[in-house]
Amino acid sequence: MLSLIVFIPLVAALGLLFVDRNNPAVARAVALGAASLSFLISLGVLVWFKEADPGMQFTESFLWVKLLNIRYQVGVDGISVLLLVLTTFLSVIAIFFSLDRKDNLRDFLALMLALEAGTLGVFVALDTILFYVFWELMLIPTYFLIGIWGEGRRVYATTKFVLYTLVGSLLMLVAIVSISVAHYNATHELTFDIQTLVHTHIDPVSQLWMFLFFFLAFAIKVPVFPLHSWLPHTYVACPIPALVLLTGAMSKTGAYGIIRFCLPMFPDAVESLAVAIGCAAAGGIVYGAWIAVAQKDLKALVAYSSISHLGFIVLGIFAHNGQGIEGSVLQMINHGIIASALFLIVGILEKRMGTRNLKDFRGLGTAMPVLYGMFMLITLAALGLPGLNGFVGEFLILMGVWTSAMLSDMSTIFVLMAGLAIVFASIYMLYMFQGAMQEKNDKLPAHLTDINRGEFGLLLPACLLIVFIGLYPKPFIDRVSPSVDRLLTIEKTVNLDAGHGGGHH
Amino acid sequence: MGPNFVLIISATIFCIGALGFMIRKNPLIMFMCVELMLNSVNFLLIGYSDFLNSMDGQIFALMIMAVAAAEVVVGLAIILTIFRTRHDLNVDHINVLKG
Amino acid sequence: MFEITYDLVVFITGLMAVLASLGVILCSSPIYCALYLIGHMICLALLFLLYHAEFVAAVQIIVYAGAVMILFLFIIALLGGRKEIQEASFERFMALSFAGTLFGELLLAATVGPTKPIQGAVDAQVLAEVGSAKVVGLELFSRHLVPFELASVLLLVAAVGIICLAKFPSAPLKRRTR
Amino acid sequence: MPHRRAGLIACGAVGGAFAFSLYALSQMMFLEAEQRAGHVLTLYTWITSETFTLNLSILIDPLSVFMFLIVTGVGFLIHVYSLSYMEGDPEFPRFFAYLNLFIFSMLVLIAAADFFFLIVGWALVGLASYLLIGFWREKTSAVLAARKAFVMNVIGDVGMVIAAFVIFSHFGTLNYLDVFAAAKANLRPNDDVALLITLLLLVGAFAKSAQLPLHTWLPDAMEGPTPVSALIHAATMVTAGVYLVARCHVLYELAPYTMYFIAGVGVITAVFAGSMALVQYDIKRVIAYSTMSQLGYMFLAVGIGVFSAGMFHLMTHAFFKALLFLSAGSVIHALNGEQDLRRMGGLRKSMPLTHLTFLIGSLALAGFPLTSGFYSKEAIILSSYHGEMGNIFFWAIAVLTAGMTAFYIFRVYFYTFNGTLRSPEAHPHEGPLALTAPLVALAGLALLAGGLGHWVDEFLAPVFGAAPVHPEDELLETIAVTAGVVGIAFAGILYMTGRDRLEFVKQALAPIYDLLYNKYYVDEIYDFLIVRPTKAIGAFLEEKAERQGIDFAVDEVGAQIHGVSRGIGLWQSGKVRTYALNMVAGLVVILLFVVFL
Repeated sequence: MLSLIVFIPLVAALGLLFVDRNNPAVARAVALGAASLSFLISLGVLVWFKEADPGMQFTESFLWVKLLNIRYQVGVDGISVLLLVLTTFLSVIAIFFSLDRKDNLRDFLALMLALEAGTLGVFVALDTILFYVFWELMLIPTYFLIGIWGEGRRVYATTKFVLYTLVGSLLMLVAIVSISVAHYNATHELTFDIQTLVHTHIDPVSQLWMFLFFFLAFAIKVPVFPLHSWLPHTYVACPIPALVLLTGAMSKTGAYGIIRFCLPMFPDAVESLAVAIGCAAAGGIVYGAWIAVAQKDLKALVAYSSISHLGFIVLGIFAHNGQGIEGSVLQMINHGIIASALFLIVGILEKRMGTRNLKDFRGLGTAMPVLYGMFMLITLAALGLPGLNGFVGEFLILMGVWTSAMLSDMSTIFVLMAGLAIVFASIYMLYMFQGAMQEKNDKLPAHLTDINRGEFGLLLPACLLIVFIGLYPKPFIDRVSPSVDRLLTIEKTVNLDAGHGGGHH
Repeated sequence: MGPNFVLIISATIFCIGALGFMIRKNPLIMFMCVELMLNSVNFLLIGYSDFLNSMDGQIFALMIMAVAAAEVVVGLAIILTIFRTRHDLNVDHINVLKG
Repeated sequence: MFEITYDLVVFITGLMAVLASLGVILCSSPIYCALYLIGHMICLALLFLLYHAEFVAAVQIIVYAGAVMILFLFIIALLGGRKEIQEASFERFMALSFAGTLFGELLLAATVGPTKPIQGAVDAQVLAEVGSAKVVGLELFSRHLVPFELASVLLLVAAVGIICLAKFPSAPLKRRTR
Repeated sequence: MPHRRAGLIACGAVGGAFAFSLYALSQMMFLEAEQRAGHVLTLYTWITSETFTLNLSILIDPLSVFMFLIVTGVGFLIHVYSLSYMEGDPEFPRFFAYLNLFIFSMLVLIAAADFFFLIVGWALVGLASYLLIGFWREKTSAVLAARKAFVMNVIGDVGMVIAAFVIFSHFGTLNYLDVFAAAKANLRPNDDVALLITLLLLVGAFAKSAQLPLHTWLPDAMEGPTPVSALIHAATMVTAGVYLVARCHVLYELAPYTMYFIAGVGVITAVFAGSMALVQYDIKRVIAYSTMSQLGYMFLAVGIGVFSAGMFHLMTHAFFKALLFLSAGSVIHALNGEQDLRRMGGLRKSMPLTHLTFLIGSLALAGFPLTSGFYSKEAIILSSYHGEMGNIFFWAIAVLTAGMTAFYIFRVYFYTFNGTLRSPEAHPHEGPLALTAPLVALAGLALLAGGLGHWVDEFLAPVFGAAPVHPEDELLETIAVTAGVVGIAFAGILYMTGRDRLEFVKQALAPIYDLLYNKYYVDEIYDFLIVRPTKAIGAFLEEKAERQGIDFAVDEVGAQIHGVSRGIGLWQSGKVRTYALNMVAGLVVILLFVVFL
């Protein structure tokens, strides 16, 4: 089932290459069909997901490379199932939004589907090598999407993005191999299975550098301040549909990787570095927000606000308790919905007005009342208004940070910094919303029309989810929390073993 | 004279050839230096073929001569072509491959 | 007595070869270089003879000192033997030092390192009886047949290559600009 | 949706809420005092996470019912008023949608049974306030005012959220009743935790109730439609801070230092805002400053521990301030949107009913004997001296403020209704029934609600404990009343008669006048101290830290690698001789290995 979800887009992406380039109708049908099918199956996974079960579900496993015992192994638990559905959902939306592109639509859609497949693969892979393969698979389509269809300094941006990511992922490959070697040295059994490797005891020094290698890859992907400098360039250059996937789904793979690898595998390193990473995350929260206040380009503004919001997610993860991690997972979903919706709106406005500069907007609300309402709702969610989804995640994260044992000394400061960033968020989000939609403008183009039915349909699910998660987050948290609890207890047993003098299981 | 003589003479000529290749700018002379180096090796092969009572050295020398002949012929043709197009025989001026 | 005379002849010939090679790299005029090279070739041919490789010596004279060097002289005559100005430069210094180091290393390798004896396939008696050219022929057409044929193919390719180079005029190369 | 139907639905909804509040009140009246203490109704589980469970639940106790009645009652009257006031606005339905959102949010705030939903309601009323201030979204000043209000309120929200964290980490729950019980059992007076919690909660309370130093948004909030000012920025939302302190009185009683702080800030805000109101010319701004000033009184009341007096003043203030705003709105409506006092005058004849209601409201605000304001304000002023925590300074400033209050409101009154109309093109007239009926109802309440004082004390006793006995001190009472009367008299002397006396006073007090007229330059100071540095740092971070710092450093890594490659590329000289040199060098190195190793 999970394989279907992952490989339908991939096969469709390959299949698209055999479609006639001059026949966009077929390309549209294939891409949309594949994405929708994948989305429906993932909904099925969500429905049949047993929420009380903390372990992996829907697992599939068979041998891939016999010599090294690399397995094709997939499965989802509470942490990844929501992200899986989020990704398929955003893919459908992104592909919908890209349907009216004129320039080489077929290849664009093929790359989008490949990107979707890579992201989905990352979320379901249970084998480190498989994970790595999907991790790199995400990179290639992104490179072309930005490099070919981007705008502005697209080559610069995409080169920077790829180099950054490659630095991280190559180090991660080293760590992936070395952790399996460590396991082999202990048990004389070569495996790349994540669930087995989680139990391996590693001595603290090795933990430290392996953790750093893993973390670097994930931190670049998220990105964590100060490794974020690819993000503004990339986001500004990226075409909007790809950006929806990039910000909504791909940036979550980094945070997901931290939860899946760094926390359970390297508990000692996490403990010793949590405060430092917390500082970076909290610094990024304030830094991104503060720079966002000064932005005039809508895309750049949302990009910097993303840095700020993603900092929340990382901070919550390293709070290292139930509330923090659950809040982070929920906030990943929230940010995926909110940021992609914001980018869609930016795309809609750009399509209508031909510019993204806040100075050129003003008073659009009169001409576009429907967009006005949706934009406002999404803005409010983004600045964390209670009753909408952004607040739930932020509240849980900050509560986790406040009560965190691991960040004990610094937690107060972190929370205060986050509070400052929330105030800034209200400032820049209102700048954006009010600057674009309110006040009076006599120079509005005469033909300016409100969003059409299709665009309304794209934004509506996001709006509904924003309200629903805000009012009733329990079903989401209930799916996440058993897995998070298990994650935290796994660590405790490993710690116990380390106390006994190590060895393996 | 024994192996040492052969070795020393051969090494000397080889080094002189290499040196010449490095310090001369005329491609023709550089080719001559290549011939010097090839010949030094030939001499070594011949000498050792005598010391060790083996025909293999002589056979190798013959092969080298064949290769050298082919090389000289092609090389000279190339030099000629270059001269035809550039009217200049200073190798330092031929640096199209500059990185 | 014969031994000493023989050694003396070998020594003097070798010395002349070295001197001739020095002449090759030191003369500024290509025509002198070519002449020195011919002298060097002849010295080497003598040395080959002295080391009982009559056939190779003959080939050396015919092919090298004869054909190849004549080719050289033709080309020099064709292109005009311009003198080359020799000046001291950093590159030249580097070349000298590298060549010197190389020479030192080679000497060390020659004198210090042990040389492992190889058992020859042809013993001295056969050699003395049959004569060198015949043995070479036998060897060449029996054990080394494939390399021999390959060498002939190589020569053929070279011939074809020259025709290609000479026949079709090429456009002047444009210098790459950056 | 047709305007009429939208308005009726909105009014009907609020009216229904009011009816249910009355029902709750009647139910509660039948209960014995001991049983009124509080009922928690759980609606659904909102979240469960590790050690942390949150239920969406509501708390029904006398305090919340009391607030329900005020919010829905006043809200209903103002809804009815708005039907007429907003008629003809193209976005009539949107207005009522926002207004009902506000009522809902306010009720969430009041009904919440734990701090989390208090915060939810708290932020939602901030949102509603933001939406309604910026209702006329084409007006730049309204947009800016809305943003200012929202950001200030977010600052308060953050304070409250952090307070909630402290409460949770210390008590392990966010539920009011559990927290209060645990606090009573475990905390000593002036415990650090109690101080911390109460001060953090105060950040929210001060931001919402426009107390110093978070007050600048309230005057600007008058950019919204007048019914909004009446409902949100006078009667209900801005009193949420007082409600919060009253609701958490258990915690505050454990932190007497904070109480002193509240009382001090309250009384300073009262005099500070009152003084600014003396010289403003915008009719709504004067009333807005008066609101700040009266909120200061309420904080003074809760700060010195007379919670029920504070709640009583909250109620009477809701009546007479809503009345004042609505009357002012009626005037503005009649003058086609004119808000400047200097262009009004002589409306007594053309608008007799409005004149009467405004006069009643002014008298109540000035604390004229037998009006509702008299009773509630007297209770506070007396307690500020006689109460447990009272002292002479609180009392003196309170009395001074009372005098100012009387002066400025009657200044407005005389400006508006006396003399002759100073904008000749206007033709003022009384509004329709929907406009006047709420005025009459509120006027009646403002006049008569004073008699409810004892009932309020008794009704809220299960929450606050038995109210302290009202001190009897005729001397102080007389002084306070006199202060009010003197204020009215001064206003009469300056504004009823000739202009020359006024000009003389203005000249004599010019520096103070300028200071007051420019609102103590607080906006400018904030702009200079906070807004501009923030923007400058933002720009600085973008330019220096981002472009020239991190991004530059990253690019420089690439550039350096590129440079090194260039350097290595020079090796690739294209010269055959150099290549030969390199080959020989390589040979040398290889031989080095062969020979020596």
